[in-house]
This record gives sequence, structure tokens and C-alpha cells, in this order.
Amino acid sequence: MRQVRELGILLALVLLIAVTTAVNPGFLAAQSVRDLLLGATLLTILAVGQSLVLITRNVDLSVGSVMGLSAFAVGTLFVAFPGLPTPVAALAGVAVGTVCGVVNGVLVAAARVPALVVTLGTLYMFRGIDFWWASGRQINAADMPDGFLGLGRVTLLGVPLPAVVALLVVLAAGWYLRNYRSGRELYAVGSEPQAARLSGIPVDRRVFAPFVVNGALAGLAGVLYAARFGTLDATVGTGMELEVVAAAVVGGVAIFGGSGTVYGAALGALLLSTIDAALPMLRVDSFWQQAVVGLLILVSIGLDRLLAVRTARRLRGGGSRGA
Amino acid sequence: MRQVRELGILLALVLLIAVTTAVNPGFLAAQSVRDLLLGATLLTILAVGQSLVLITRNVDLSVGSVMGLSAFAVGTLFVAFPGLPTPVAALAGVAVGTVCGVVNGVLVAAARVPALVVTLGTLYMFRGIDFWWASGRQINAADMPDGFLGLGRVTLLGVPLPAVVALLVVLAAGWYLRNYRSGRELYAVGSEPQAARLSGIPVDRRVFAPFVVNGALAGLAGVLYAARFGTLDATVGTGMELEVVAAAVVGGVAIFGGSGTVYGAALGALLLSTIDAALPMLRVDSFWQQAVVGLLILVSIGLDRLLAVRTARRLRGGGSRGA
Amino acid sequence: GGTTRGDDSGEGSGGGAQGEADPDAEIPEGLAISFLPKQLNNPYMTYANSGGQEAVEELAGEFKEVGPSEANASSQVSYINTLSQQGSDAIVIAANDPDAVCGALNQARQAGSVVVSYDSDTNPDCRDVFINQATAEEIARVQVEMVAEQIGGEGEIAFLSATPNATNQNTWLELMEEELAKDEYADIEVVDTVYGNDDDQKSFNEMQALLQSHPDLAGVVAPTTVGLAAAARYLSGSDYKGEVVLTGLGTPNQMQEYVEDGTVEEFALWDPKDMGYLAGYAAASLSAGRITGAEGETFEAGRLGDYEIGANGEVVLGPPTVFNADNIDEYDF
Amino acid sequence: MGKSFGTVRALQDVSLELRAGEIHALCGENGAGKSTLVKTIAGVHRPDTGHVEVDGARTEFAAPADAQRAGVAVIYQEPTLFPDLSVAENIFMGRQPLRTGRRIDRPAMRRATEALFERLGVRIDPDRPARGLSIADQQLVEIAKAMSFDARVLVMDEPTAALSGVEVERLFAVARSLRDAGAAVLFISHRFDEVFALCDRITVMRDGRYISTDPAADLTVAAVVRRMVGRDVATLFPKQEVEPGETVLEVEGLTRAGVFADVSFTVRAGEIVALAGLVGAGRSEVVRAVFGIDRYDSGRVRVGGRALPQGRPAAAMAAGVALVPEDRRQQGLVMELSIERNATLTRRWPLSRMGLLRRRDEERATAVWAERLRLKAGRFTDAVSTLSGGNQQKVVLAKWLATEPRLLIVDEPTRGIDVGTKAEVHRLLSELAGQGIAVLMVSSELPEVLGMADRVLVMHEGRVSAELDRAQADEESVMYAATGQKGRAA
Ligand SMILES: Nc1ncnc2c1ncn2[C@@H]1O[C@H](COP(=O)(O)OP(=O)(O)OP(=O)(O)O)[C@@H](O)[C@H]1O
Ligand SMILES: Nc1ncnc2c1ncn2[C@@H]1O[C@H](COP(=O)(O)OP(=O)(O)OP(=O)(O)O)[C@@H](O)[C@H]1O
Ligand SMILES: [Mg+2]
Ligand SMILES: [Mg+2]
Repeated sequence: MRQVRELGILLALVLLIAVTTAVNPGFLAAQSVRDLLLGATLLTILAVGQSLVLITRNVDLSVGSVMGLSAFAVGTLFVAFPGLPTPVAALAGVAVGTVCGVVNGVLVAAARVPALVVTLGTLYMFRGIDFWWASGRQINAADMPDGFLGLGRVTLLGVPLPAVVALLVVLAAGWYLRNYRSGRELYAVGSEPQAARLSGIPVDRRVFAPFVVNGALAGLAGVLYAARFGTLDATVGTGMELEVVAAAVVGGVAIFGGSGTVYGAALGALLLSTIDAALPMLRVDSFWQQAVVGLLILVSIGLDRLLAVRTARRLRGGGSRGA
Repeated sequence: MRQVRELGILLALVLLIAVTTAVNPGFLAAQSVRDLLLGATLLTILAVGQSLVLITRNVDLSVGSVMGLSAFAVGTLFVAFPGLPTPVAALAGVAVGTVCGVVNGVLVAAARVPALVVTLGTLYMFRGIDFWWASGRQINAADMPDGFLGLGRVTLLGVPLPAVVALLVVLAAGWYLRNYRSGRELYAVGSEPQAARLSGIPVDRRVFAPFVVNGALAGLAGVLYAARFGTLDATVGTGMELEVVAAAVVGGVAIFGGSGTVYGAALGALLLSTIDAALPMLRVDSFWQQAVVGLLILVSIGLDRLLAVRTARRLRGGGSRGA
Repeated sequence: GGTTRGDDSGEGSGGGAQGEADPDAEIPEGLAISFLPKQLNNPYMTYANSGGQEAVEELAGEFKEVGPSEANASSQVSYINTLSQQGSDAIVIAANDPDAVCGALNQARQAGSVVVSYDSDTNPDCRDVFINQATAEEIARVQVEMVAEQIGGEGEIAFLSATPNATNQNTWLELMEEELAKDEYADIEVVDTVYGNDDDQKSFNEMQALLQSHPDLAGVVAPTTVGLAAAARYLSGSDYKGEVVLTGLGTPNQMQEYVEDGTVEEFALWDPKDMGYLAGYAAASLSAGRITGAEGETFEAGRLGDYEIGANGEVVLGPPTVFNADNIDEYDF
Repeated sequence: MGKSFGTVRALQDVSLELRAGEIHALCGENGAGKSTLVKTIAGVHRPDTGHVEVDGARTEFAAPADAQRAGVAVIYQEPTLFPDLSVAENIFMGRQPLRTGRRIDRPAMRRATEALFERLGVRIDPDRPARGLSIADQQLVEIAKAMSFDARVLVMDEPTAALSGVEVERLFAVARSLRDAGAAVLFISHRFDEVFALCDRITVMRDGRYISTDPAADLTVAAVVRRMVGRDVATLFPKQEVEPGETVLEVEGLTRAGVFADVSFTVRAGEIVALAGLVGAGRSEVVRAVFGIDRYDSGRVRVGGRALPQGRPAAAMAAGVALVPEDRRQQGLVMELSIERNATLTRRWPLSRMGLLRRRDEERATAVWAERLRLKAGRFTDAVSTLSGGNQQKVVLAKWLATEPRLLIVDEPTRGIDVGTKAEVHRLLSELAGQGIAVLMVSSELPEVLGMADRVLVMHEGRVSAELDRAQADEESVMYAATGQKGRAA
């Protein structure tokens, strides 16, 4: 069933790319593939982190704020120490994200308050800290070293470095979830918290950790944001949370916890990013674009659904399941 | 237990008002109470509709778009027929919302796709239609009749008419949920969809109806938005969904369905609106305001939590199952 | 509103003057001139582009308007790429981000397009000319004049701005404070600056708090179109109507109701249509080689007359227009 | 009728005839297809072949609501309650009594609920939410719900699995009065004493096929078992005699206000101690507290001489304690995970190296246990939720037995398990005790208690009312203590 879910999304993605390329062959030109990958990088990384949290039946709405805060931190660091090596700055950004994740995790695991409410609170908190810190300042490309800004141009076998990083994140998270005991326990916790507790799983710790990892990944996304866009103010990442959760859910991660994979979430992120990138290429009338985004999401889901039903019927030899 | 939940929020609300009034006595002046009530009206109506959907273990992210579409429809109607009576325009707005709700409901109930994904799709769809329709136009106060724009100044026993409407909506929904079979069945469906189906509850219909009602209420909110703010373009209501879901959840409606009341949701909406209105009164530095909003949400929830734990302990201390 | 983002003119050598200008060159017919606003569905931008369309049509060119539905830099980049692929002669852009669009713009320029920025500038390195709607000094001066006159030269005033992070807003606020420091305004005191985030509800809340906290407040200046309309809407429905002066930057259509019902007497803004018109002429002149973007060059802009290019390749449209009951009906944006 | 789930053929050409005024028993091994048949009758599943006739007329139930309208009331094997709603609402959902304006009449609903509980002789507050009800209480609510239908056909899928003697008697009284009123009752149980005490005719199924239907009077237990299993089954309670070793579990003065009070006992290595008592006596609560799921107000728990901290199942596990809980659905199994994952959820340490799981080992371990417990499943990678009730119970057992504990606590270990496997489970428990493991067993099945236990602790209203050793314990003495009548035997 789960594999099917991902297949459906993959199919939708392939179809979309095929149609777009048919209309505008430029879509598969090296440059625009690179742009597409770079564009999907941030969303993918965030969707992976979010999936970990969602799998445990929680949610982290604060990711946009965390990413913004981390991006601004990296920028400020470069302003203060112009010659800072890129890895150090990157580490600092990730550290900022991790701290935010720890705050979320502690509040959720300790206070046993719905994660939605807690992270809504921290969404405003972190954003507020960002505002206060920035105090209206803006950090521009000129404030950051070229080596850092050029990260997107470094390629490995033709793939831009940030995309490679995103890929590694996906693979690592997927591998971990599948092959490690604590990874499997995340599913158990999200699927049936009671049963998980009874099986001796340290539920609080398993709820806590994904928030931290998600925070760290949001921090990483912030670093990549800074490198990619070069202009930073306190509003970076505003409203991102919805898209991130959507990418994960489109990719088959259940908001009710306990099911889904990070590969699916990554595919979801790729699909949403591709929709965004394909529309201008398809010369869709700009006034219609939003409507088309919505339509494409619905169609992808419909396709996915169709496939799932087909497979289920085949497996089951017909007949409904009902209960 | 459920009552306690609402008590906690009520307490947080009273505390907030008390502190703000102590700092700035003007907060309880007739004008600002009126403003506060008017300000909370939209969010309250939307939170009530959203609660109905949440109770059935679904969610409607498209409310902001629906509200925007309905508001723009009302404005366009006035531009086309300048002398239109207010009730007709209001009905038209509600009708637009209802149609959107029907679309959501059909897609969710028929396609059995997670509501989050469906309504994310329609969020873009409806917004896209709004964009295409507005095509960059803006509708201004001058385009609408004074009688309509003056709705907020009409009072009933000193309470502004829109607030009265919101109150009626809350009471009607609360009454319905508590006293009617179909209302109770919404809880059943959200609490355990499998069991609901086994009990012979028409699950699809019970999932469908709240989307329609929520659409109609979002339409109503659109009408009130038009009357209150007087300036309409295609971006009205963007990003509203998060605040609406948050209001309901802060008020004790579970995102996992099956529990919570619309009274709680309304209190949640009132709390969030009051936080927004109180901060400027408290002269909180603007760079800090966001952070303080977050902090206040966390504190309210903490308070609520504290009360709940207290009561639970008291309940348990005395006798067993109470049979 | 279209007034929220930076027209900060960064450093750099100014409009990349390449080659020599030939003031007498013919403007060819059929020039493809594409307007890329910050965001498509923004009435302000739509109105500005209608001026651009007027200019392009006068010059017998091909007018085109494309853009993202949300104001962000990354989607502008893909439009720039598409336009340059299509071989557009000129790109007229209101940048969502001064730097993020630079790479794409420079690629387009290498491919033969000329680039004009309007409303909000890009980094000067990656465009030929910037059409500045008005200088910040002028904008500040006009607003101070208006409020001073309306409150009778003395009393407490407050500012209602957009977001605390909006650079252009902050520049204007600073310049207004400087202006108010002059002797002629000695009796005017600025008591508060609040931020409505260009959100209706938030602006309502902030106005309400301002009025509650400063019982003697005489006037409010809102240098943002969204904020001004929201503040006017709030005032017109509250007990303070007629007691507190409100002025700032706003669009005539939005403000018409409030000027008519007496909530607002006067407010100002540049004419965005003229700005688009001027940008259209500048783009055509660049494309034809009449100008290169170097300081001191002049060009003719149809009904607006002649303009001179200033430092950094900037062309200033002129002083803001003041709107009041007498002239508000003549504008439609 | 026929019904398949993918490759699993749950029903093949099964026919069943229910007459008005009879109580009809349905017997079969775990996974024989009994519940599937019930669900097909109730309109939950649609049959692939065949059909349902009511009063001789062919009908098709597209949904459970249709079956309800036709007068078919069903108690499903797994309780289907709404945890967030009150008990009264659970019973009357969709059929609440109304007053003017089609409003729900809450007082009337409450009264009706109390009347139903009165008939069943149970005390449950109609206004409390269903969440937190013990599995037995849930089952009672289900029974009350089915009774409230006044149905012509009442189907009960293992309603007694979680109940003890007194409740079962009451349920039987209710079933008989329904029969006498002309209703048809279909009764499914793995307890033969009940089947023979209650039923008029018995239908046997095996592997999804219909085997036979005969009047109960013409059959013996042995005959039914032979038809179910297709062979003879060895003795039910193969108790091994073991010399108890040192004390493993020591519970002293354990008290939790309102639930249990001053509970003290010990369990020694190699010993099987049974906790007997009526439903709601607090037995499950005691073992949950011992294992660290629930907190307690006072008292002490020691394992192997060392005190166990409160409220930490992980610590209990580390000390070598295992608990097989009674509510497998909510507490024992992660329904959406595969059989394999569930079975190995508690013992990944031995199966993993540096935290890395080795799938092949996982598969092998599952296969071993599946073999030992005769698990009937399609593939081990299927979700547990697709297993039959009894087979789910086997997965829970496997999961905990595999941890090789010092102290094994089992709460209703054979609930819903068929005769063949039950013997297997008993043999297993006895074998474990023989290896020196201490076993604490909560059971509502008196024969099981008497057959298996070295010592019997009887609980009544939260207190230990008697402690009987193997020789002293008989049906009478245990029931006396369980119902709170002092005097004899104690
Ligand atoms: N939804 C389902 N999907 C796949 N297989 C199923 C499903 N429901 C039941 N089965 C399979 O059908 C077979 C019959 O199951 P059923 O629940 O009817 O057994 P049962 O006779 O009630 O057993 P028990 O005594 O253990 O309750 C089992 O092999 C089970 O695994
Ligand atoms: N979470 C809870 N909150 C309140 N009361 C509870 C809770 N869990 C159990 N109870 C009550 O505690 C009492 C003891 O229940 P327990 O489950 O221990 O009984 P038992 O002897 O094991 O019976 P059973 O045969 O039902 O398992 C019951 O009255 C039950 O209703
Ligand atoms: Mg069964
Ligand atoms: Mg029990």
C-alpha cells in the first residue's frame, strides 16, 4: 500500500514533467533542471524533518520561523566576521535551528500540550525574536563571502551541492527510519501511543527527538536559503509551514501519525516545487496560475487514489472492505 | 473535563483583560470594547465552522480563500448593482461560500483523500479563481453603499450587529451539536470512524455536511469582512487558515476529532483576538510583539494545562468510577 | 500596496553605460517591451502598467505583462528567464528583491535585452535605468506639510507605518522626523510610531490603541496605502471621526469614500500610471540606443516631457501629487 | 456464502440457518472465518458469492444501517465504542430518545441506560466517557447496546471472552429471555461449557468451510473439538509440577485510592500464581501498576529484591518483567504495523547490532513463534489489523514471550483463543514456569485458574480477599471469595 502511494506521486511527477517538456523543451535544459533541483532543495529538507515529527503524531508549525531565524543568524555572523569559513557558518545555522527544536521538543514532550498549539506559540516566538534581532535591518549579498553565495554553483556529477545535501538528508532519514530500532519506534509511537508505552518504548524521548532533528534541518534549510537568495530580513520563511506540511501529506505521510516515509515526503516536495516551476514554462496565464496549482494538486491526489484503489482491488480479489 | 478546558481559556482571557485594563484603562472604554468584539467576529465565525469540520476528524484549510472569494463577490455585486439591498448581497456571499463548501465536501467524502490535501488544493483553486476574477482590480469603500458599510455601527443593546450575528452562530452551532442526533453523530464519526460505520451512521453524509456549513460560514465571514474593512482585492483572507485552526485548537477542539465544543472554539478565537488587540494597548515594543503573542499563547495553554491537571487529580482523589 | 519595499539605491557604478548614446536614433516599431510587476494581482501595479501600456502603444511596440501571483523573488527569476528566452527587447521590472533577480537580469542583458527597474529598484549593477517615483525627501516633505497644515501647526502627531522592517517606510519616517525638527514645526510633537503590518485588522488595532493611549492626539500620518485606507476606515466608524486628522500616502480610489465623508482631507501619492508611462519610454529609448543610462543623458517621454538621468542611472518622476476633494475624481487607481 | 481478502479465502460456501426462538452456537478455530461470517451477515462486508435471506426473502445489506433496519443487532468481537462520548450515548448513538423538536432527551437516555445496566446487573456511570473503560466494561456496554435494539436477530461474537462467571450468567439470562420472546440469537465462543449450557444447536466451521450443524443435545465437547480441529486435542491443562525457587516478585501494601487497596503478595520462580476475581475487581489495575503503566499512591514493588520505580514500563522491562495486556487492540498491538514488526517490537536488542535491525533475523524470529503458536496469517508483512481476533492475541503473546523474561505477567492470556491453541498456550506457560520463570496470571476463566495455578489470589472490590493454594482451590472456594462472602476456605 505504502509503495503504491509513492508510485502514484511519482507518476504524477513524471507526467507533469513530460507534459511541460512537450510544451516547452527548454524545461529539461541543464540550467532549468539545476534550477528545479535547487528550488526543491529547501522544501525537501523541511519536508523530511516535518515527516519525522508527523510520524509520531505531532506537527511542527514553527519551521518557517526557525528557518528564518537561522538564515538571519548566518547572515549576521558573516557581517560580524566577514572572513568566516562556510562550514563554520553552516554549523552555526544548524545549531540555531537545533536550539529551537529543543525548545519545541521540551514543551511538547514535557507539557503534553497539543504540538499544534505549542508550535503555533513558538512560531510567533521565534519570528518575534527574529524581528527584534533584525530591528528592521536587512542583510545583503554583499555582506556575505562569494564562496558561500556560490554554494549553488558547486556541483557534484552535475548535481548542485545543495541538492546533493538534500538527497543525503532524505536517504539518511529513510535508512534510519527503516533500519534502526528507534526509527521503527517512531512509527509505533505515532500509531498507537498506548501500545508503545506498554512495549517499553521511551515515548517522551521518541517524541522529543524528531523535534530536535526537525529543528536542525530547518536550521540547515536556513543556511541554504541564505546562500541561495542572498538577501535576508526578518520575514524569511514566513508562511512556509503550510507548504511543508502539505508536501509531506501529499507524499503520503499521515497527519494522524504512524505511517508514511520520508521518500514520499521528498517526492511530495519535489512535486509541489515542480508545479511551481512548470507553470511559467507552460505559459499558463498568470491570473490562472494559483487555480492551476490547486487543480494539479487535486489531480495528483486523484491519480494516486486511483492507483491505490486499483492495487487494493487486485490484491483483494474484488469486493469492498468496509471496516 | 471538557468544561475545565474552557474554564482555563476563560481564565486566561479574563487575566489578560484585567492586566491590560490595569495598564491602560482605556481598554474597557465603550469604543474599544466595541472594537474588540467587532475584531473577534470574523475569527469566531470561522472558528465555529472549522470546529464542526475538526470534530469529524477533518480539516478545512481553504477557509481563507473562501472568505476572500465571497468578500470579492459581494463587492463585485455592489459594483454591478449599486443599489442592492444589504440582505441580498449577504445572501449572495453566503451562497458563494456554500458552493465552495460543497466542492470541498464532495471531494473529501467521495474521494476519501485526506481533507488536508484536498483543501490545500482548493485553497489554491479558490484563491486562483479570485485572482482571475479580480484581475488586479480593487473594490473600495466608495463602491459600496453606506448602509452596508455601516453594519458595524448598528447595535443591539449596545452590541454591534456583526458581533450579535457571531454570537447567534455560536449558540446555534452549540445547541445543534449538543441536542441533535446528527450533531452527536459528528462526534461519533470523528471519535472512531470505523465504529461509526458499524453503528450504521451515514459517515459520508456526516463528513460532507460540516464542510458545507463551514463554507457557508466562511461566506458569511466574507460578507462581514467586506462591510468592516471596505477595501477588497484578491488577497483578502490569505493565510487566515492557520489562525482559524489555532483558535479552535486553543479552545480545546482536538485536531484528531471527536472532542471539543464550539463554545471553546469561540473562546479561543476571542482569546487570540484579544491578544492582538491588547498588545498595542500594552505599548509592547513592535519588534517584540510577535514574540509576545507567542509567549501569551504558550502561557494560556500552560494555565489551561495546570487547571486540567489539578482537576484531574481532585477527581481521582475521590472515589472510583462513580457507578 | 506597492510602496512597501526598498527603493534604496545601493552602491555601485550606476546604469551600465555601454557604448555611446545616439540621441537622434529612431525608435523602431514593434519593440517587445515586457513589464514584470512585483505581483500580478496588485491594483497599484496594474494601474502603473496601464501607463506602461499607453507608452508602448504610442511607440507602436508590443506590450506584455507577466508576473508571479505572489510577491517573491524566486518566482520572478523564472519569469525573467522565460522572457529572455523569448528574446524580449526590454524588461521593465519592479523587483521583489534587489539582489536575487540580478543573476537572471544580467543573463537577459547579455542576451540583448535592456532592463529598466521601476517602483522598487534592483541592484544598480543589473539594470540600465531606474524610474524613481519620487525622492524620499520629497515624499517626507509633502506629508509633513499636509499634516502640519491640517492640525493648524501645533499638537501631537503619530505615525502608522507598515512593518518595522520595511526599509522605504523607515527612510521616510526618518526624513519626516528630520523635517519636523525644523523651526517652523517646533510646536508639533511626534508621540508614537506604530506598525500596522499592512494588515487591515492589525492596522485597526494599532489605530485604536493610538487613540486610546494619546487622548490629545491631533493627527496621524500613514505613509502606506494599506495602512492609510485601514486607518481611515477605522476612523470613519469610530467616535474619533472629525477629531483626529489623518493623512499620508494613499490611492485615490481607496480614499474616495473617506474624503467624501470628511474623515480625510488630503493625502498624497505619485501617479503610478505616469511612472509606468515613463518606464515605457525609458525602455524604448534604451532599446533604440537614444540613451545608455549614463548620468546627464536626457530623453523625451511623450506627454510628460523631457527627463534627465541622474546619478546611479536614476530618473525621478517628479513631486508627489496631492489629492483632495477637488481633484480626487480625476484619478482612477 | 464466500468471501476472500486478497489471497486469504476467509469464507468458502458457508451456509447457516437461524431460526426464531433459538440460540445457535458457531464454533471454529481462530481464523476459521466466524467473525467474517458475522460481518457479512451484518452488512459490513459484501459477500463475493451467496446471499442473506430474511424471512425467506433474499436481501442485500449494502451497509450496517440496512442490517440494523432489518432487525439484525451485532456485538462485534472487537468493541466498537466511541472513546470521546459518554457510555449512554455510545449505547444509543443514532437512536437517542427524542423530545419535542427532535431534540435529544438526555434524562430519558440516561434512564434507559440505567435500566439496561440494571438488567445486566452492572454498575457503570452512564455519563462517563467510554475512554478508560476496562475491556470487560466495554464488552458490557456493547451488550447493553445490542439489547437496546430489541432486535429479531442478535449476533454475539465472543461476548463473554472478557467476562467472568457472574456477568456471563446474567448475559445468558438475557439471551434466554430474548429467545423466549421469539428472537434468534447467534452465539460465538471458545468456551464449550458456555456453548453447551446456552445453545440449542451448534454449527462448526473449519478453515472457512462449513462442517456441520447439529442440536447441542446430540453432541459432546470432544465431538465438537474433533470437528473444529480435525483431530483429537490433548489434555487442556498440562500442568508440570515444579519446585518453586527464590522470590521474584514482591508486592507490598500496594494501594491506589478508589481502585485497589493494600494488595500484598509474592511470586516465586517457577511458580504460576493466578489472580482471580470478578470483572472490575481491580486485577488488571494491580498488574498494570506493578508493570509501571499506572501510578499508585502507596506500597512497594520489588523484583528480585530490587525496588521498581513507579510509572516506568521501560524500567520494569529492564528488570526482566513482561506484561501481556488484556486490551490488545489499544495496548498490546500497533495495529498498522506488520505482524513481524509487532512480534519483534519488544526485543530488538537481541536482533540488532548497534541498533541496526537485521531483517532476516526478524523474519526468522517471527517464523519460529508463528510456528509454535500456530499463527494463521497470510504474510508476516501484513498489518496486524487484518488478523482474526485470536490470532492477534497470539501475536501479543509472541511479542512478550520472546523477551525471555524472569517474571511474566499475563492478563487474560487465552482470551479469544481456540481450544487447540489454548492447550498450546497452557503448555507454554507451564513450560516457562518449568524453566524457572515466575508467572503471574490474571484470568476470568475458572477452569484455567484451577488447572494452571500453584496458588490462587482472589480479589474482591480492590482487595485480596483470599489466598488459596492448589490443594485448597476449587470452584466453590474461589467463587465465595470472589463475591466477597467470607468464611469458607479462606
Ligand atoms: N480485513 C481483512 N483483510 C484481510 N484478511 C482478513 C480480514 N479480516 C479477516 N481476515 C482473515 O480472514 C480469516 C478469518 O478471520 P475471522 O476473523 O473471521 O476468524 P474468526 O473465526 O473470527 O477467528 P477468532 O476465533 O480468532 O476470532 C483470517 O485468516 C483473517 O486473517
Ligand atoms: N483509566 C481508568 N480511569 C478510571 N477508572 C478506571 C480506569 N481503568 C480502570 N478503571 C476502573 O478500575 C476498576 C478495576 O478495573 P480492572 O480492569 O483492574 O478490573 P479487573 O479485575 O481486571 O477486571 P477485568 O476482568 O475487567 O479485567 C474498574 O472499576 C474499572 O472501571
Ligand atoms: Mg473472530
Ligand atoms: Mg482485567
